[in-house]
Amino acid sequence: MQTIISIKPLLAVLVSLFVIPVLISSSGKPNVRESWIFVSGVIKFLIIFSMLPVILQGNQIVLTLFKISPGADIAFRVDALGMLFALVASSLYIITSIYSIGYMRGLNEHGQTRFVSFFALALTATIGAAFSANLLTLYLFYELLSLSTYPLVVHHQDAKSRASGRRYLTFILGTSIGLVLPAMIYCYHATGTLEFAPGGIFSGQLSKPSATVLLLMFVFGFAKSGIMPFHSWLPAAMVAPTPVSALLHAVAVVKVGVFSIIRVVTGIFGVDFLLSFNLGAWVATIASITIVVSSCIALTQDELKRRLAYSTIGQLSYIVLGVALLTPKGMTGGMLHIAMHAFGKITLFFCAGAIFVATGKKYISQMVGIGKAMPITMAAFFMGSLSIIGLPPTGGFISKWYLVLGTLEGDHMILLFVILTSSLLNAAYFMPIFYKAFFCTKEEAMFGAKIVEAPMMCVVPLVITALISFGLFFLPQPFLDLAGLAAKGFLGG
Amino acid sequence: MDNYPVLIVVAPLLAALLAGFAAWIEERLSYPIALLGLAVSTFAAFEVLMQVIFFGPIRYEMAGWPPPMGIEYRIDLLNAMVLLIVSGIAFLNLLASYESVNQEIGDRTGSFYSIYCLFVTGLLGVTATGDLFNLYVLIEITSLTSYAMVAMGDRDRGALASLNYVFIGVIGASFYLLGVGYLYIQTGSLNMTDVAIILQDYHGSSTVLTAFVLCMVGVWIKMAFFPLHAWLPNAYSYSPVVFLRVVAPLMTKVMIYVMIRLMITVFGFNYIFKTLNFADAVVILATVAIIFGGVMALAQKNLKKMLAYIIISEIGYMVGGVWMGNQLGMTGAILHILNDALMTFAVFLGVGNIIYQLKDVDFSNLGGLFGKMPWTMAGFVLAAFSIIGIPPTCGFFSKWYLIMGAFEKGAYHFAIALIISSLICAVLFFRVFEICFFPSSSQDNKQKDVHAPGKIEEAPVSMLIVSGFVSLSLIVVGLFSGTIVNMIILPFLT
Amino acid sequence: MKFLGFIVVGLAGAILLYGTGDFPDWGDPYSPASLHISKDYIEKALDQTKVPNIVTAVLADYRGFDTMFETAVIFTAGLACFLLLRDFREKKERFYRHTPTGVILHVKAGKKILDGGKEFEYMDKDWVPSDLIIKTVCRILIPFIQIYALYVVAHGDFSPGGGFQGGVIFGSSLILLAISYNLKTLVKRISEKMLGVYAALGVLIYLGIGVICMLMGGQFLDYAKLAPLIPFDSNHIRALGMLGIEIGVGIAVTAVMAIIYINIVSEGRHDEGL
Amino acid sequence: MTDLLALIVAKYNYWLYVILMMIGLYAMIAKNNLIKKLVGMNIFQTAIILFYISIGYKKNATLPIIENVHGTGGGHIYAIDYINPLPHVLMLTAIVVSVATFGVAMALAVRVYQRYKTLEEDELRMRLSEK
Repeated sequence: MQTIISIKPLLAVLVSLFVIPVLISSSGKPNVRESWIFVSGVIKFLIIFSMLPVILQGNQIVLTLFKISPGADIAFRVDALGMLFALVASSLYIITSIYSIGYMRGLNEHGQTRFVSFFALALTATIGAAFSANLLTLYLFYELLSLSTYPLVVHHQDAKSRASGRRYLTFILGTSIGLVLPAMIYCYHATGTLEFAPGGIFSGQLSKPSATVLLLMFVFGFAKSGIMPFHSWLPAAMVAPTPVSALLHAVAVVKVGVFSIIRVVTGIFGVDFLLSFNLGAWVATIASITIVVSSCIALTQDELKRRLAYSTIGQLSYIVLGVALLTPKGMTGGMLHIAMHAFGKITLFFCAGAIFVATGKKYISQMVGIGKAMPITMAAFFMGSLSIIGLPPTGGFISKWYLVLGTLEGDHMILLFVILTSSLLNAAYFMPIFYKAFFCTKEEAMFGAKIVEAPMMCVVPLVITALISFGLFFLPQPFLDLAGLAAKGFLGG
Repeated sequence: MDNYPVLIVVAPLLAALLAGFAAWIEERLSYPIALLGLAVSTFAAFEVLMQVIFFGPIRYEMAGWPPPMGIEYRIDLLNAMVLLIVSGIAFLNLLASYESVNQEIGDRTGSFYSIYCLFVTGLLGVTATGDLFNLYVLIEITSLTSYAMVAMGDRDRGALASLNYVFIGVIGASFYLLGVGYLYIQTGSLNMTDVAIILQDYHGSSTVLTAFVLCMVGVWIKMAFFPLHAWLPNAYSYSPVVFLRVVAPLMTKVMIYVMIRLMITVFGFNYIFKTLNFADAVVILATVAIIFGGVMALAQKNLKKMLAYIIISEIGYMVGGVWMGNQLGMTGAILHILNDALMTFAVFLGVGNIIYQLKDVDFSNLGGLFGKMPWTMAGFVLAAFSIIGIPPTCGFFSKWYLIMGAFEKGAYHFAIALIISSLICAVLFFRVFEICFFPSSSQDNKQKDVHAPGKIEEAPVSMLIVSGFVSLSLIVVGLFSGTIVNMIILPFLT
Repeated sequence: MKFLGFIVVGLAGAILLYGTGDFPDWGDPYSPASLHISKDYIEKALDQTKVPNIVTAVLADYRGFDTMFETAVIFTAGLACFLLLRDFREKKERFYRHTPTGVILHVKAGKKILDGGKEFEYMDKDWVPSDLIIKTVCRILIPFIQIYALYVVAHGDFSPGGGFQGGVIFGSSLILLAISYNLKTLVKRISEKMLGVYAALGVLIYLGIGVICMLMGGQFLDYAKLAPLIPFDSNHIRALGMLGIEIGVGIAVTAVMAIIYINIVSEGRHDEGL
Repeated sequence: MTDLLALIVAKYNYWLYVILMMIGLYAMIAKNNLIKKLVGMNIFQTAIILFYISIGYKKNATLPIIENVHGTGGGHIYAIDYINPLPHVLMLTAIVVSVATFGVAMALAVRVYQRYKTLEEDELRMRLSEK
């Protein structure tokens, strides 16, 4: 394994930061502005993609920017896990940017320049978090992401978004400042470093009780992961425009939360350390509760986006659960689920948005017979939900397969049971939607026979993501390899 | 040149006098004169800092008399840094103030610039001097000028707020003077280093203990440390913006510096932390100050008042950091002098711009401000992030060291207070952002389309440039705080 | 408040008295304060500065830097009084006397201000002329007071006195003028503008001497470096330097005394007073 | 008791200054009238001046002005013959400062009076709370 010093990670992070002034200056010309977004997205993706071969060979790319104090610098390190996440986020950013053109123009939203600028900033933070070499840098980008998302959540500037924005900040900032920050400083105080090391940074400084408290502070502190009881910001944040919900609240923001937990579990505590104190079980328990409870809540939601949000909360905990298993297969499955869930869930959100653009409908109960009006959208929706439920032939099946293998490997029968139950629950909250969409009598149908698809710019992206979801079943190699590599690295060989 | 140390202080004084002249002869000249004086001072301070970093502390003997007979300037890393902060901020503030002085002071601007320069002279002199009594005289210059400037603000309340400030300020300065007298009677000297050497033989003396208590109480009154803070909110919130922007970041910070100087150079850590045993009590007091300031800030309905209480809370940070008595806490406190000066300045620059347009910063007036003054608000937001302590702004890093210091000392209550204070600040500022982000309710009725892009009514360009520059420097200083700690603070402490 | 006051005062007094416990006895010539640097001052000052009044030597030379700021404090006070109180707005009602005829004009609020050249004299309605005896006595006294003030400034090196004392005496002569006649008389003699300029000038003299010393290659305020500029009496160069700054201090103090008096007594209107 | 008495007698000057200072401080805290507070402030500062001046005092010594300068040259100068000049110098400065502060405070009081037509604190407080 080699360590390569390169400026590429920095470039990848900065591309979408530097494009912001350009966006602001071209705010009068929407077409110019949007082409800049697209170009910057593609450049970002290409830079990240160009690092892929190096990473796949088992190497790392590092870059130190600022030396703050020994062991806690502002530094980047690209490894398999970070690569996996960055690849997902940056590729979906391109698709989302196309989609958001269609969506925002379709609804004639206000403040589009502000919207795209903060969107770009949020993506900067996401990639930065993915490439962080230590907890300090990760925390930095984590906070940047929280703050840059706030204007997106309250984009509508009405009373409802104000309340949601408040809830969003209370949970996200409250936990990160109140829990993560002290925990992080305590780690630094105890060990003198915050670097993510394969075996963790603790070597006997912690007793079991304090380690437990610290771990829980981290797990709950990264509230973006939607771990209960700090999850309720996510449904609230659904007041944001759909591209935000799609990219940020299904992929970037929430996965940064999960990603941070993975980093802390593997890089700060270390697998061996957790195994020796049997702390993985704590995390797994919390995750399991979240999975089951959130799936049950999702059943009761009538607003489509909120149902998706609760589904997201559950799916995120799969990832946490997979990592908390601390077995090779389990971790691989967990990390793979980052990618698989991303493609699946973003399709679903795109569809929800497309429905809203085309018909103005938000509630499932109003969507009876919509399958005939929007056949392409609903077909993609079907594909996406298959992936989330974890049925072949979609990518979601593969990750869930690995997760199940992981539970068997670790001999956790209860967790296996949790996964299977929740898959059933997933099916239970998705299937009624199709049933209502396609199988209804003419009298029940709320839509005419005419096809009313959303604008091209909305439909094309969701078809693409649906196809990718489908394709990943047959060709999961890049993500699977990366996840496998990462798991191998974390488990020490 | 060898005379840079004294030039730092003399240049603004000279500018004050010439501006005073110009006020009577050609009033328009006062502004450039004042600006030039402060620019020279900033340059000299920068040179001195470089000299001190590369060649070690500088001693400058006034009138050529060797201390302790004469007065000396003794400039080491700590006060070189503070000098640069003070002169730099004063200069930048003046640069941004031309329009708002014209708006607020109207006639007699010349005299105002003169008194402004005198205020800065006082602060710089306090920082540079190595003589206990000289320190008192310069504190009095600073105080007198602040009394005058506070009273020039709010037409109704300014004078009364200022008069109450006079009473408290005189008590503070007099306590300090008494402390110096007690030291003098025990040692016979007024030079700091000389006093420190003689004091080593008198650690058990009740006179020295009294002197220490008196000096500390005096300085605490001047810096508005809880529970001696009562004068600050009124005095600050009724003063004119120009003055507010310089007094809020600098006055308390210079007083913190004086406290550190007295503790390190004059009395010595051995005396304070080994012979005496009330350091823990002071840390607890600092904890209370932090929480109290935050809670009181929550109750305010006016931006200026809210920030004034945040200042009281920030003072708790630094006092607590110093009195923890370990290297980390000290590092945090000194770094926070720099950071807090910068971020308070940045936040008040934003407030100044808002006041320039709106005349008033009651929360009820702030609706829709992001649309109206986007650049001002951008700077304000960055400053607020720094006060909350969000990386990579500089406020995060000093908080980092302070919390580390608290962990090392085992002062968990202080660490928790810092975290809570961050949360409170987050609530405070996001409440402001929320008000500014959403259109105000009165506009809702008038305007049909609330989302229609409002007209941009920004402050003058000079104010915006300075505000932008300072806000960006928050990030730069934050990213280079490792360098600052390694080059300035750690060499000073060891 | 009263109770709180008692507690605070009692506490402060107790602390201060506790501190006196380790004081040397009063008047002890061997106390640290008398031995350490004060001994050096007394024994060396005459040699080093050629000024027999040690208080002056310390004030203006050894601790001359302090004294410069002291003068700056004075200047600040004057400036502050001006800034706080000076009111340039015209009074609402004004009275004018036509000097040749003695006719009094009443200009009501809101009307145009009269500008009748020198023949019209602005007057205060509620001002009462002073007694003739007082006026005469004061007129005779004032020059003597002023001469004495100059003596005190100039002789500060040798006997008790100096710039502050002399300046205060001079300033009080001006105040006496204002009291015995009226404020207008004083302002006519020495205008507000001149007072402002003098106040700045006094401090500037002090500061200027310091800066010149610096330009001559010495430390700030190092009077010895002035020797090349003054061709005579280089032996007493420090004493001369001190005299220079005492004069500056005197000017500043005089002007500031008058400024403070004028502004406070007339509430910043400069047209009526005690 | 006699010990305490002896202590007080040996240092009665300090006791006097402390009493004076307490009077001034009390007036500043507890008096209702702003001018009375100012007077208290002046007493307070005067007490400090008194304290400093009494530091400088030496038994059997004279003013710190060297005699016979123009005459025979005076011979050696002994510090024990002259009182300590430094406190005098310091207090000259302190007096100036207190005068300046008093001047500014008076100006402020005038401003307050112009605005509220009263200098009684309780009345001022009532006026402020009315608005």
